[in-house]
Amino acid sequence: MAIDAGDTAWIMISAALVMLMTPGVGLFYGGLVRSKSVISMISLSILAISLASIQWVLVGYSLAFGSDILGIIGGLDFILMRNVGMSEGPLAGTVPHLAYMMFQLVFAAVTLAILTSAVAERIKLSSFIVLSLLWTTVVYDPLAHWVWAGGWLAGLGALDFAGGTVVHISSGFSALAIALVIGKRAGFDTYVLEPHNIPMAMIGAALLWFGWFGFNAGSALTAGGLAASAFVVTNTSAAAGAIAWLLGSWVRGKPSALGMVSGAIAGLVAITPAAGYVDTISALLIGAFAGLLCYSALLFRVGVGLDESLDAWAVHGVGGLWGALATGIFANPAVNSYAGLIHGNPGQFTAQIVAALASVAYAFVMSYVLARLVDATLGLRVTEDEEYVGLDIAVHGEKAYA
Amino acid sequence: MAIDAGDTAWIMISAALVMLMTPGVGLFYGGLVRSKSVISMISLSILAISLASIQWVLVGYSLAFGSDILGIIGGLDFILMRNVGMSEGPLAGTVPHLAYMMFQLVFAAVTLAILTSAVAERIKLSSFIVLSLLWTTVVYDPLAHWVWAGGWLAGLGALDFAGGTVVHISSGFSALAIALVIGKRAGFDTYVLEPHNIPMAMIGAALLWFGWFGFNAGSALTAGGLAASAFVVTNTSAAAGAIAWLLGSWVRGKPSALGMVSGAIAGLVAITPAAGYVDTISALLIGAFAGLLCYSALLFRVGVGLDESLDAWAVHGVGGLWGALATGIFANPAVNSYAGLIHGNPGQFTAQIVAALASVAYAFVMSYVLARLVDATLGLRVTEDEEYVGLDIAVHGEKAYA
Amino acid sequence: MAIDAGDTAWIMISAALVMLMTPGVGLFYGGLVRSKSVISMISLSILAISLASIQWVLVGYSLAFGSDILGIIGGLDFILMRNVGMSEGPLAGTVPHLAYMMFQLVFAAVTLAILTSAVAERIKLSSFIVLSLLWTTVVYDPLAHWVWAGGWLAGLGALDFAGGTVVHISSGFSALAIALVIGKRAGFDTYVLEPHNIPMAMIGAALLWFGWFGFNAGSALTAGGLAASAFVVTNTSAAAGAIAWLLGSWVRGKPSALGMVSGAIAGLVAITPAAGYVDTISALLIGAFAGLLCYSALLFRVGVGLDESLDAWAVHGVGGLWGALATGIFANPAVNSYAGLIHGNPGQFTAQIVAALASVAYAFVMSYVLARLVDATLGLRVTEDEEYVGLDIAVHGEKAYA
Amino acid sequence: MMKIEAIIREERLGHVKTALEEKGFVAMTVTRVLGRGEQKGIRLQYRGGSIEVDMLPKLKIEMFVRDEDVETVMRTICDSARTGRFGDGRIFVLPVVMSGKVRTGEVEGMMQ
Amino acid sequence: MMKIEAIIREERLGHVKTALEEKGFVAMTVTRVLGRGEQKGIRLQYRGGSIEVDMLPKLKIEMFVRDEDVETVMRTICDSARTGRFGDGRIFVLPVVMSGKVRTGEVEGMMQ
Amino acid sequence: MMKIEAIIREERLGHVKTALEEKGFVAMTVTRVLGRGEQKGIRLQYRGGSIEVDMLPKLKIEMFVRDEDVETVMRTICDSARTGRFGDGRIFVLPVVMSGKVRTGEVEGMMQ
Ligand SMILES: Nc1ncnc2c1ncn2[C@@H]1O[C@H](COP(=O)(O)OP(=O)(O)O)[C@@H](O)[C@H]1O
Ligand SMILES: Nc1ncnc2c1ncn2[C@@H]1O[C@H](COP(=O)(O)OP(=O)(O)O)[C@@H](O)[C@H]1O
Ligand SMILES: Nc1ncnc2c1ncn2[C@@H]1O[C@H](COP(=O)(O)OP(=O)(O)O)[C@@H](O)[C@H]1O
Repeated sequence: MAIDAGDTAWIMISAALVMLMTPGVGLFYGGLVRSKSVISMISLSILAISLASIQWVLVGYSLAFGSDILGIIGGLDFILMRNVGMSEGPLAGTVPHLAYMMFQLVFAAVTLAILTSAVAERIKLSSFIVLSLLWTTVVYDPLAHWVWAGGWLAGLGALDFAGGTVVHISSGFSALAIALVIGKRAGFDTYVLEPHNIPMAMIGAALLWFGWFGFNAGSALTAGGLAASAFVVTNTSAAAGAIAWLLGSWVRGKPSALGMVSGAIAGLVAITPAAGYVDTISALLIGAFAGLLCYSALLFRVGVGLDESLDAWAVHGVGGLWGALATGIFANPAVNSYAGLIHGNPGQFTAQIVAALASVAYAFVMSYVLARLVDATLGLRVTEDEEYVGLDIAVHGEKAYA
Repeated sequence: MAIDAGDTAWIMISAALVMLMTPGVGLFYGGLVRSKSVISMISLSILAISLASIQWVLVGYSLAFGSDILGIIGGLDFILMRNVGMSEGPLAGTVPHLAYMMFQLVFAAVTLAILTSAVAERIKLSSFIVLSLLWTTVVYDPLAHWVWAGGWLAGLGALDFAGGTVVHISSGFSALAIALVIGKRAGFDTYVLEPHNIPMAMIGAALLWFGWFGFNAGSALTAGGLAASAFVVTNTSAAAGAIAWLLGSWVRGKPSALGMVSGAIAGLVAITPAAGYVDTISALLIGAFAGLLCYSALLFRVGVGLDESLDAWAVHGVGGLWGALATGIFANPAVNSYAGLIHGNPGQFTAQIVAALASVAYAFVMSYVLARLVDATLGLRVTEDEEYVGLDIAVHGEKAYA
Repeated sequence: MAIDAGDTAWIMISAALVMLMTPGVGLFYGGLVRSKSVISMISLSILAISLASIQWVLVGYSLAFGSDILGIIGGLDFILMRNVGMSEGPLAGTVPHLAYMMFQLVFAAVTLAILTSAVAERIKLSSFIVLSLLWTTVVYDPLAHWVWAGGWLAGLGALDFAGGTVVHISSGFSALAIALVIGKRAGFDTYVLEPHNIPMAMIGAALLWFGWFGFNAGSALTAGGLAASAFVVTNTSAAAGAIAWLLGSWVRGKPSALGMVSGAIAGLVAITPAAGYVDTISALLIGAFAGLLCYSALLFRVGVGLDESLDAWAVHGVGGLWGALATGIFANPAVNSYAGLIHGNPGQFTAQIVAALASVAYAFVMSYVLARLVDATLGLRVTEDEEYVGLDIAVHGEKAYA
Repeated sequence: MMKIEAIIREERLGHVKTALEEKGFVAMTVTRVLGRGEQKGIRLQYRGGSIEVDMLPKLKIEMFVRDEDVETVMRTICDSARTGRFGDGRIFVLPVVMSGKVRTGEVEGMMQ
Repeated sequence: MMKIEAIIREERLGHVKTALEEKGFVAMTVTRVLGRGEQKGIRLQYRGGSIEVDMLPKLKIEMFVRDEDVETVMRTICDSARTGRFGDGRIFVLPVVMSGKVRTGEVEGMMQ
Repeated sequence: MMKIEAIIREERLGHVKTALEEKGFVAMTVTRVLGRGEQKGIRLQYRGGSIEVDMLPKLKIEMFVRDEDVETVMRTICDSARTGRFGDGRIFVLPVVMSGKVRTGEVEGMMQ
């Protein structure tokens, strides 16, 4: 196949859209923390994309997408961008290899950014840098390989269109593990840690919705019918998730605006692995159920007193898990030649369960180990005084609002 | 015709850009209300896109773009996305039908968002949901059909490139009607209801300008010369509108920054129906006049003491009206085979007048009826106490800024 | 060559991305000034794009890209958009001439916006308008001609892929000159002029990073391998710049978040002229060095007590200078047929030095003269009282935050 | 000299300022505060339940006035700030023992 | 009547409000302030150096209470605002000579 | 014990803090306020017309000090806050009847 300008334009703009999701996460999270840590929170996202960008061109892309070694990891063929050039790459035949690499890069970046939920308002910057580099190399790169580059999960026939396992399950369950290691924020049990700027969080959520079109429809890798279908189901699921969470919170008390945008994100997360396989009506169901499920997960998380501060687990972890299973349930051969449970193929559903559980286990365990390791050596947390003063001043020496 | 990857990439990215306009409206409006209702204001926009997204895939697209029934409404051929697939659709021969459907979806969404101007800081959430679903079905869908899908206005030869009538006249004059029904905000006559965050409004306006390239140039439905021309005139008219309103307010006192960005929006609105038919120099005139005209409309609105709170009528209604007429004046056969008044074709101008007035009348009357209906049954407004406390706390139980 | 839909989609979306950089600059700068001048600061950017948009379609594009006159300036062939139509233009064979013109327009706009750094919180609005129109006509248009449209610098063989000289050196050194003329803000020497909203500045920086993909990868003018390569090096250099400045500030005290995003911008600036000529690993070096260099320039600027308020000189001027030279050092024939110093071609390096110095000199001298001229006639500064009250109220009669 | 502290509704500031100006009282200092009175704010009903919104935004006006002006100022603020509904606010008067003007350095009042 | 001014940690407001309510004291006015005590804030260490973060955010509670309630209120605030670490805050009592209610126009206290 | 309330220009806070520290006065509470003096703010000219910008942002410094320190503190603030232009601010001193320390619960001053 030859390089096609339309497909190339599409994958490049999709990469740009996904890139914008990283500061989108930063704003979403930044609005939810207290004003004394908002700079820190946004900085973790910017740092995530900066670190991931460098790690990826040096080694990450090669580990994830280099030629398969035993189904486990990629080889070193693409290290330092060797053999990654302007002509077609192995996995996308109509776009430059560099464009495909770049598109994958921004996924690695945003995944790392999602993770910062777990460490909000209390992590040491140096430890975050070390943990990030370890995590993206040891957790993200292999997972991406397993699912997208001929690894063992791909071998099982598991489907993950745009990263339900690789991005969302992995960041969500890793956040859970890291939150357990780093511990609660001071005051978490005694007073309310109020979001300091809900409009900022809503801007962040809006940028996520916007960028997600690149995430999911870009994952078609060509600008054609499949991308259009992924685009539509993405939007549908987001809308359904938003309405579902809004109504859910309404039933329990008041219709929460933050709930509505969280529901949109939940819907986007859940449709991610399914985006290239399901039809619009299924997307409606997937999104609506995601809204309710992730809301319940959040209530459960709060109920057990766990400070996985900004709900990467409840929204990305649980939503991603649901999305992975939903792909196995709703995959419609009229969309993309794969059939799920309701189209008479229980095997697909089984494959999805295996892939999802493997991702949950791998991400959780490895993240727990890495976090313990960094904690034992460098220490994950700032001091009590630094946390009290807030990371903006204590870590960065800067004040968000004069 | 076959699907073209370049055109498909263009329409998809255009759809994404237009999607971003909805939160753009939310931010623009959110910055202009008081801090006690900013969450509510942004939420109405997010809700608008969520509701419109679901209504559209279920019935809206079919009502608007299904096979024509007596020039009035579309048939049910596309209901629940039946017959809307990955191959070309009837109205855009080089892009997947789903992509065309999606592009139209975001127009319906942003139109609904514009409408929220009328009900700022005082609407009941449940009533908004009901009114929105009614409005988009009863007002938007038929209007879209009339103009873009072989309806009676198209039959008259009226031109509306990207939605001057369907989007702007309809939302603007509907806002006027709804504002009359819902009544003024408490305090409107006794004290100044100051915008709480002008930078937020300016961010919103910037996103609108950005997204409008998708709105207008995307409406070419292909990535070629016509799209480029629409792109250029869009930008030109925005710039001219900004400068004109700035100067206008300067003459009356001080050069208003909010006026400048409102002028840009006025310019964008006015060029919308004309974008595929006029040349750059005409766009300069259209935009500049739009800036002055909409500014005058705003002064008039304030003068008569009408609380159409965020000026959807003055900017979108009046600007859209002017744009519809301007299309009939300036249409240049060198651009797109249609000639307007100054190119010797008064017939076009007449068709534009008819289309514009029909849209004004239909939108105003139907919206008035719908708003009265909802008011009589559910009640449109929150209680006096809720309004005093602000919708953020009263409706959502949330506070924007800690 | 014929118009290609993929290339056209790419250049249009790139133009939209670059357009967004202008409000991005506004937000970046707006967050850095005091709250009493934030509306003014954002307004200067919106005004920059409005003025540049109009100037460009009337005369600017023709002066820059009209047929060459003695290597100095373009002819009047394209004045008032004459001969600029829907078919291919002279400089980009696969996209409509109007699209190419538009893409260039947004460059002129953002360059003007960058310049506003020099006059923050103290310029008279009328003088800004006059100075802007003069500057973009007398400084920007010829420089663009020299480098990109067959002017004398192009004749020398100097390379500037996306505007290192035209955009960054020119705006940065012009800002320096204008800052010298307009003088320091009141209080600059006696108390700290604190940034009022660092998250706003970070949003601005994020939009710049996002938009820069259009800036640099769009400058390939086609959607193919070269664009992909430019995309990748752009991102890499941004990331490296961010990390470098962060570490630099850490060594001197605390890791600055504002430093990190400034470093990203420095990296983006420096890679701009080189984006189509260097490989990824070179980009890493270019960006990292840019971060450190621009940080040093900023420290120097502060050290000598110069109020070039928002560091257009330190970041764009110095970063652009380094980028121009770096192009001559790192240009890799494997990327784009041009070789730099390390690939054995000192001639390229020499050409870059000449081009860079010529741009520095022209921009600085002409801007100094223009600023003196405007100061002598209209007066550049507001009164002392107006400055004390803040430009938002004094100039616009508006208050940013209620 | 006395210090008058008045806590009023935000939206009445305009009226209060005008009323005071008419009587010749211009100097004042205003602070955004949150407050609740004996009524504990406003109770909103929803779906059978209800929530109490206490701590509503108010403005505090501080004015330092000569003893003989205290009553006029109090009266004027009271009248111009009133809406007649709960939450209109309070006024308190505190004694001042000394005062100074930064620009000139003048000090007046008893010295300890 | 007396005016009580208490400067407390932001995060103790909930406790203080609850404690006061239990004793029947509801009315209050709260202001965001920045403050430092004798300790000059908090000293943070970094890389050999250290910075002092003075001017930490605090809340000021103002309550106008009858003379006989002063002690109860002071005690209640003290107890509910305490964490035992530096920076817990201070309470001061100032005399009030007159007070008025905007809604009704009632004034009480001595006239000058 | 006395309470000193000083309303100063925002940009003079640094000077004032330094000057006070040198004299050994560290503890203080600062609030953002809006204020106008007798001059009613600043009058700006534009195109023949003019507008008055009243209610400029100021800072209010509150310090509780022992009676014998009142004069020194007043003097120090006055001198360090001065620019010599209209709007420099005012200082007032109010009597305090009791004070308490939250951390320790100590109370001093007369009991009613
Ligand atoms: N005893 C008090 N101490 C301090 N502040 C008070 C007191 N009483 C009233 N206020 C302030 O005055 C505002 C209005 O009080 P009031 O008119 O009594 O309100 P409400 O009608 O809600 O009781 C309150 O929000 C509070 O800020
Ligand atoms: N003498 C004082 N004058 C004004 N405010 C004071 C005074 N002493 C304490 N404060 C206020 O009380 C807050 C807490 O004081 P304190 O408990 O003494 O703090 P620290 O433990 O830091 O000394 C300070 O931040 C300040 O706002
Ligand atoms: N009588 C007063 N009562 C309350 N606040 C005052 C009074 N006089 C001055 N102020 C405060 O002090 C600030 C500065 O006052 P002053 O120096 O008199 O200003 P100006 O020069 O504008 O008259 C005012 O903005 C106001 O906040």
